[in-house]
Amino acid sequence: MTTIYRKTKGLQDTELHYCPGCAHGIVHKLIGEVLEEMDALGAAIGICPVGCAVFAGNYFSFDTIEAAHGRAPAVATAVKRTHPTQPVFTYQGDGDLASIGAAEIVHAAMRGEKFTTIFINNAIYGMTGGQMAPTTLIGQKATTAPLGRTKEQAGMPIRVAEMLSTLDGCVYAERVCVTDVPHLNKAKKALKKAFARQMAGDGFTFVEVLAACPTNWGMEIEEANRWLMDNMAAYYPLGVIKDTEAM
Amino acid sequence: MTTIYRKTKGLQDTELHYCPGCAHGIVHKLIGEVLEEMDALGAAIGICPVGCAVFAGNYFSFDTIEAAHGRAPAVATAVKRTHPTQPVFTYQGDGDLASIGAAEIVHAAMRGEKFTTIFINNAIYGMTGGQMAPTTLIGQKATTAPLGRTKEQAGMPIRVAEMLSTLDGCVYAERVCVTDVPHLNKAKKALKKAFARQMAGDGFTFVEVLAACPTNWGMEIEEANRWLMDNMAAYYPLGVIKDTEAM
Amino acid sequence: MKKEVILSGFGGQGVMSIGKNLVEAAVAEDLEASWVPSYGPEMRGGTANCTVIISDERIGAPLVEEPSEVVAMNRAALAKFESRVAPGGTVFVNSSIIPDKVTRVDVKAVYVPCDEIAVELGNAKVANMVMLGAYVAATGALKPETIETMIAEMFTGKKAKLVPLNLEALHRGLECGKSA
Amino acid sequence: MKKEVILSGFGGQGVMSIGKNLVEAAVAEDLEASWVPSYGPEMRGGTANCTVIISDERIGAPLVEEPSEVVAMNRAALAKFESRVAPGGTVFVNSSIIPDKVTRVDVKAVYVPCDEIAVELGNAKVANMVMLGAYVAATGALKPETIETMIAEMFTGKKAKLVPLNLEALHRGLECGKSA
Amino acid sequence: MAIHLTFRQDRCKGCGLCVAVCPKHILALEGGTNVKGYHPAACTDQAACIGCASCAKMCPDSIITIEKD
Amino acid sequence: MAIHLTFRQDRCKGCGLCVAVCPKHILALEGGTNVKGYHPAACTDQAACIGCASCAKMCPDSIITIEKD
Amino acid sequence: MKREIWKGSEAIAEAAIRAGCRCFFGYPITPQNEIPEYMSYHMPQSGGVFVQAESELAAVNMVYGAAASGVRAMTSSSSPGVSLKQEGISYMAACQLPAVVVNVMRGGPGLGSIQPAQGDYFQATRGGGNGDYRTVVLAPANIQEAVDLTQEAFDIADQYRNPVVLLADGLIGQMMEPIVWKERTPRTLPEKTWAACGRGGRDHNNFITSLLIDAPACEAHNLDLAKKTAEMEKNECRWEEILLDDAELVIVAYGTPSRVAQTAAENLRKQGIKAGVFRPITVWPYPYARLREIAGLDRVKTFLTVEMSLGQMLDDVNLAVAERKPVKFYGRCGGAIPHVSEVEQAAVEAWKEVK
Amino acid sequence: MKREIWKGSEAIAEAAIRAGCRCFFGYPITPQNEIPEYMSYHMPQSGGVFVQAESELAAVNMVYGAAASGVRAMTSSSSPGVSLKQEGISYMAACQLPAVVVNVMRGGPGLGSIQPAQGDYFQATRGGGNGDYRTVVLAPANIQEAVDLTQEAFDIADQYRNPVVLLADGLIGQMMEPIVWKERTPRTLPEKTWAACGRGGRDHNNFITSLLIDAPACEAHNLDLAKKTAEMEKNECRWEEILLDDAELVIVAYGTPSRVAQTAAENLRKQGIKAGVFRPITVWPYPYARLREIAGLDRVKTFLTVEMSLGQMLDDVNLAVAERKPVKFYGRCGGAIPHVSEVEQAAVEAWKEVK
Ligand SMILES: Cc1ncc(C[n+]2csc(CCOP(=O)(O)OP(=O)(O)O)c2C)c(N)n1
Ligand SMILES: Cc1ncc(C[n+]2csc(CCOP(=O)(O)OP(=O)(O)O)c2C)c(N)n1
Ligand code: SF4
Ligand code: SF4
Ligand code: SF4
Ligand code: SF4
Repeated sequence: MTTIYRKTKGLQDTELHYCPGCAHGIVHKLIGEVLEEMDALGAAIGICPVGCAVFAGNYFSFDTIEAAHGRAPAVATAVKRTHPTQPVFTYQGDGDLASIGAAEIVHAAMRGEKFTTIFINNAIYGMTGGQMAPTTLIGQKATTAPLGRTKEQAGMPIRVAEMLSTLDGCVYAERVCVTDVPHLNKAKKALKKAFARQMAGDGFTFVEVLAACPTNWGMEIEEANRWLMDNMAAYYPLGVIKDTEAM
Repeated sequence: MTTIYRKTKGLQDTELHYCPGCAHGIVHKLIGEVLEEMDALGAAIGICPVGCAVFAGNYFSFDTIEAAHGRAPAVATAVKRTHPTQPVFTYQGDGDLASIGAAEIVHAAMRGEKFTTIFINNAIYGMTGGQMAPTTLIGQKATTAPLGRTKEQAGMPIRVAEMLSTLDGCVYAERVCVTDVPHLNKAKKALKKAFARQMAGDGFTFVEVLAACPTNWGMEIEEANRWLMDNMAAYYPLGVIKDTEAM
Repeated sequence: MKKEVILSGFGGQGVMSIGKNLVEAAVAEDLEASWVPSYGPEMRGGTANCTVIISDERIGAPLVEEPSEVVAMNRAALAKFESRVAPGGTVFVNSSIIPDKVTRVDVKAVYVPCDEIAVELGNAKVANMVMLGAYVAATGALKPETIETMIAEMFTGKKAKLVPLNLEALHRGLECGKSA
Repeated sequence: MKKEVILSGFGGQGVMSIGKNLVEAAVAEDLEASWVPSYGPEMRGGTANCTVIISDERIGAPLVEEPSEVVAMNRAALAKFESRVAPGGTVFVNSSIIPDKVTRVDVKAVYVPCDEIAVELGNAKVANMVMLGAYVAATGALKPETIETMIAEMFTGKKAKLVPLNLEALHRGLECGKSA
Repeated sequence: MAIHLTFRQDRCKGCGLCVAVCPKHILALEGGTNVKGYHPAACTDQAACIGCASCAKMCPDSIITIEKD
Repeated sequence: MAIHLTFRQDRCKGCGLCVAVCPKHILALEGGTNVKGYHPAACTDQAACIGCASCAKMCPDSIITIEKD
Repeated sequence: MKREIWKGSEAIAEAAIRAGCRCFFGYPITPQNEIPEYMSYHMPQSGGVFVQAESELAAVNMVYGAAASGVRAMTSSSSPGVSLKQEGISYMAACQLPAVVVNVMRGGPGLGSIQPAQGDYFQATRGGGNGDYRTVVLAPANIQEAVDLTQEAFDIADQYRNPVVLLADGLIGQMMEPIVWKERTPRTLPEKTWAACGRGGRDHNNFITSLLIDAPACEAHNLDLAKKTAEMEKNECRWEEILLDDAELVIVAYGTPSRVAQTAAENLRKQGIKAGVFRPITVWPYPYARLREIAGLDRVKTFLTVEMSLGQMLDDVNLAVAERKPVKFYGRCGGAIPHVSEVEQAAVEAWKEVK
Repeated sequence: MKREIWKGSEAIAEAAIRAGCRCFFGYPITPQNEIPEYMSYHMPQSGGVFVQAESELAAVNMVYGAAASGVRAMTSSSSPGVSLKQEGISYMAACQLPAVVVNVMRGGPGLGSIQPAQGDYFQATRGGGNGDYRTVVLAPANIQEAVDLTQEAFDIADQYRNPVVLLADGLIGQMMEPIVWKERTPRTLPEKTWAACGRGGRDHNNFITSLLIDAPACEAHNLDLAKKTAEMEKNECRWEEILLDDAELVIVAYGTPSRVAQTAAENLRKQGIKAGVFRPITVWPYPYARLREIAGLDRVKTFLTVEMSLGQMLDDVNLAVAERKPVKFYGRCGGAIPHVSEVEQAAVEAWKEVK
């Protein structure tokens, strides 16, 4: 018997607490697979966010650090600079990265910190129960935007990958999703590339994953994935946003 | 006798504490002149930063609020939203705006807050004595970059106007300087336009002023202005960065 | 008079809401009342419970160690709270989905086939109303009329058509409670 | 032995640095010493002063209300600190740029034309060294040799050529101090 | 060359993502519920499986193992 | 039509910006120092002034007033 | 007056709006999300401003801005989020800006748990920010009081030009109880002539700042603030005495534990122990004087402090009692709530030692 | 051993490097800029990491990251900046991460002044962050001690896996004094087997976190931390007694005021008042036991607490003295430093009341 597919060694044998169909689980395993394939599970250090992925360290099989809300890039900066040969990444939601942690991500990118940020953009605050995120779409409802976000009240949603791409220290930024297998394969490739460029010491690398949060969007899973492709991917274009030489 | 030029009524009759030749004084008076010409000295509310301009409220003749370091955009957000018909602006240095206050400026721009930010980029921390700023140029010395900034250690300097221009809420961004009269005239025009668009309710407006800090650059005043044009203006191009319709 | 109830069940079973109904009815009867929720860490699914106190005096501790009654809407709830009921107290069991029996002999057990009745009435969602009725009848803590008035006021506008269904469920529950 | 000196002048006059020299020399002579700076709020220009204590015992308060000596390198310094000197203490006045005289009669005044001497020696910057010499000689707080050795060690490499100039300035100051 | 699909059903959350991506449409959620209260996924026709691993790749809870002899 | 330049010299910091921008080169820093210890700026040839206000606009301390009769 | 049932967090939000709060700035955090959520709908409805801030830091500085320009403003958060507001609170105190900050406390330290706790007592009462300043800290023990104190908070803030903290444990935020919306007689408050709201015809500009670069000026300012602190201490101290008239054992507790203590005291009396409860309503200013008085009474034999922390208010109880009588402590922490029986037992043990 | 002259801030920086600090993260603020400036050159020179962080928040979280991955790390700031680090300190305490945080205090509240002060005592000793936690707080009174305590701080941090605060008033940061670089005998320290530095061959992954979502787990964790707190209280308490053997009037002061107090005590003795100084070196753990003992001595008649604040350590003195003897207070604030004569006068007045 040969194995075609088994759970990656990058994950422990623990149950995930995520909601049914939540993209966090999928992205977790892609990271695990990429690091496993790089033979880096012994060296990797992951920085988890405050958000639904706050317990990621209970799932990943490598060492992990839970950062204060939004500060993962600062934590990763220190970890990578003191462990320059090891792969380091932050895993952050849109509240964590794009709202409270906006300064930290901008500065890590500016400094060209040699770690990878995996940005789970689900256009909502998952863990706290569906409040508006900086990436919530216009018209999308949230518990703090009960009538739907308006640009007059909260402005247009922020395109983080595009914004960070204005910084020279950010050498690679791609936006992906994991709603089906072809997209998932692309996502994995993007993660692989980000880690490879990190290890080459090129600079800051960034993979934004458009993700569904069926629970807080109040949708069935398939409906959520469709909504994602129709609405999120329309505003947040998928694909490579930036890919330049080492800074 | 008719007056060709007198001190603007936008400034009080107090001495400025700035160093000889410092651009802060010039920009202060341009703001005063613009508001005076708009007949807005009774309505205007200015938000000062922590930095050399921390005492700006002692110089401006209109009402002012000193914000905590970096938080002027948050302060201005509240002031403008609770006083929507009055002109509101923040006046911030590069440490204040681009470093500690990076999240606040990004989010005010994202939300399209209807105030104007005047960003004094002198590529150094003035008040605290010459530490490196996010805008310090590569090779430029600072007390915390004693051998000059390197991109390996601190990354490439951040171009704030360009970064904020990726946000739809930011409708107008221009970079100016005040090293001579033609540039100063342009700077004043930019300020005028920013305030006008603010009052039209278009969105967030941003004027970046490249400024010399002879004291902390360790240069004579003329030399400093030359260095600014040769080096800063080369990396931070002067001119309109963004000018779009209301968001 | 003092009733200290713990109501417990799956997230969607409406235990929190009948807890609130009890408080509302108590207030309508000019009693003191308090409602304290307790959620598990899960976002979706998981168990939830609330503690309701109804009293004619100022309420001190809003949580209780030995409730006078426990309302168990699912198996986990019964397993967790049966042991906590005060001796002489009552355990209400949603017998439609809980196969177990109350094992303690120093408490009274009231079995209410909430889900069956609700399905019978055509809407599984009113299972909790059945239980509410049973509780009110069995304990005599509140007047059935108070609950009836409350239900009538609860559903207005488009939802007004839900009033009869809920009243029906309540009454079926009241019967179960009375006969208990 | 305990000396408590306040040295004061314009930002660029080198008062902070001769203050440090005093501390260094004291340490070389195995004494206790402390140096406390005080800057005005201005970034450039403005006045600065420092408090130096030299003692053969553990130093308590590092700031003093009544210094045993005041060194005034400019007019503002004299105006501000003359009144503070302890009775019987000494005021050192840079007479090159301070036209005023010490008005108190209960203190000794030592007038040192620091800038004139420095200019005479070809470098206005060593005015502070002249004052240092005068202070050492007039108070006897430290041995001139200690300062000399210190100067020799202070300027090394490319700057070694500054040693004779500084020594010269020190000696001219020592003379002023002795004759005082 | 037979493909063996194993579902660790006690961990399945019944999200249906595997069902949706299977090109052969041979996966389905079962009628019954598992310990967690979900309808777990299962393969209705192992023989038709082509071993593309789409299902396993999509599964957020990594509960599907695919082997062949 | 004579131009009158007034310098509030006690507030001058001698930065020389006015001197640098004067198209007629008629401004200069004086030899003496003001109360603040700076060499204040002054006009060496009022008659030659064309009233362009360049100096006044540049002055960071807003100490120059320009009038004409 | 009609009794209505309200959830603590929402009642606090509604009370603020009714007290004339014109703007709310907050960032989500459990267990107080109902406050920003309620505000996001109802504040604009009532003509006010709601902004979901990018962070707690931004939120508190928005409040600073609104307050500086003369507008009643509020922010709310829970423990870790309130830590981030400390600089801002210190600034508001320094600039004498009236504002209300709500902390619905959860287990700590760090992220801790999301269950109710009282571990931020020191932070709230001693000032987690820099420098010498104090804020009035109101600690409700039921929803009616949460409502009343929230409204009162705005008046106190305006009267003294000082931030006021509403310190609620998570249970107060999450539970429901009946309340009545009372007719309030608002205090007569000074006009906000100091506000930076546009100079208009004023003869001077208003400049709100806390930088006093000269030490003497900064010291003088501190002494002014201290005068105000003394005023607040004199006028704003509140507490409740429950079953205390003949008590020989005094349980000191605030917030939820005071309710547990009340039930415990009732039970203890049935066992023959004359127990009573001293409940501070303001934990700053702390009712030292009255507690000291009680400690001096002959009949009072011992004290038991009960907290949902490992003993923070304990310092204040000790400061008041000053070793006149024994002071025992019983605490739960990290999100656990003391049970009545535990408090009873701790009281019985304390009692045994003195009887 | 050679005596060298060092400025306080630079001495602290150099001491940290010599104590094996491998990385420094800081953000400029007066009056401690010499620390990051010194580090920016010397830390890389010695093979370590220096990053000027984008803010104090980022800086403290960088320290958190370095510490979590097993590396000795430090940050420094001054009062307003330290307020911004409170969340981070609470997280480090919660995650049991060893690190050193330096606060060179300036006048407050808010921006305050840039002159020396001690207004952050409550923040440092009670925890300005959320939840139940404590950090050892070392308060040097001269540059030699600043050096020694900085080095010690790293060992204490590692031994207890807890952040340690070096609390220096601005004067200690700015002044120069001779010091010697002593041969240190470092403590025997536990290995950092808990660090998240790459799993390597370890049989489990290390996961550094402070979220314990279940209240019982969170409470258990708090009780573990409390055990450690008790250990630190037992082992790490330090103080100095100056002229105290026969003292009848005891001045309690730490940092710069303790030096002023020493000179004042010497002068008072010349006037016939037997004054002495009790100087806490650790302000947490506070030397309560010894101070209580002193308060109990018959010969000791009265206490005078002197601070560069409006009275914060005063709480601790009162807790220890517990009204056994009068406790008077003299404070300057906002950047002002008490003069010897003022302290003398305050002491004389205190003395008059008891004699
Ligand atoms: C300082 C601080 N502020 C707020 C919170 C509360 N909080 C927890 S998770 C979260 C946001 C979660 O949203 P996101 O980052 O988008 O991640 P998701 O849960 O959607 O994966 C917030 C605001 C906190 N823990 N700490
Ligand atoms: C929270 C906080 N951190 C740091 C400081 C110290 N500080 C004062 S001004 C300043 C930076 C000044 O630089 P910049 O913003 O560029 O303005 P400039 O002085 O150059 O005009 C800093 C770091 C502070 N006051 N508060
Ligand atoms: S709340 Fe949303 S993001 Fe969080 S686990 Fe559930 S589906 Fe995923
Ligand atoms: S330090 Fe620089 S920015 Fe500050 S006043 Fe002087 S020249 Fe201007
Ligand atoms: S491996 Fe492919 S064909 Fe087989 S069940 Fe999974 S998705 Fe379907
Ligand atoms: S520009 Fe103004 S301050 Fe500068 S030299 Fe001219 S007059 Fe003086």
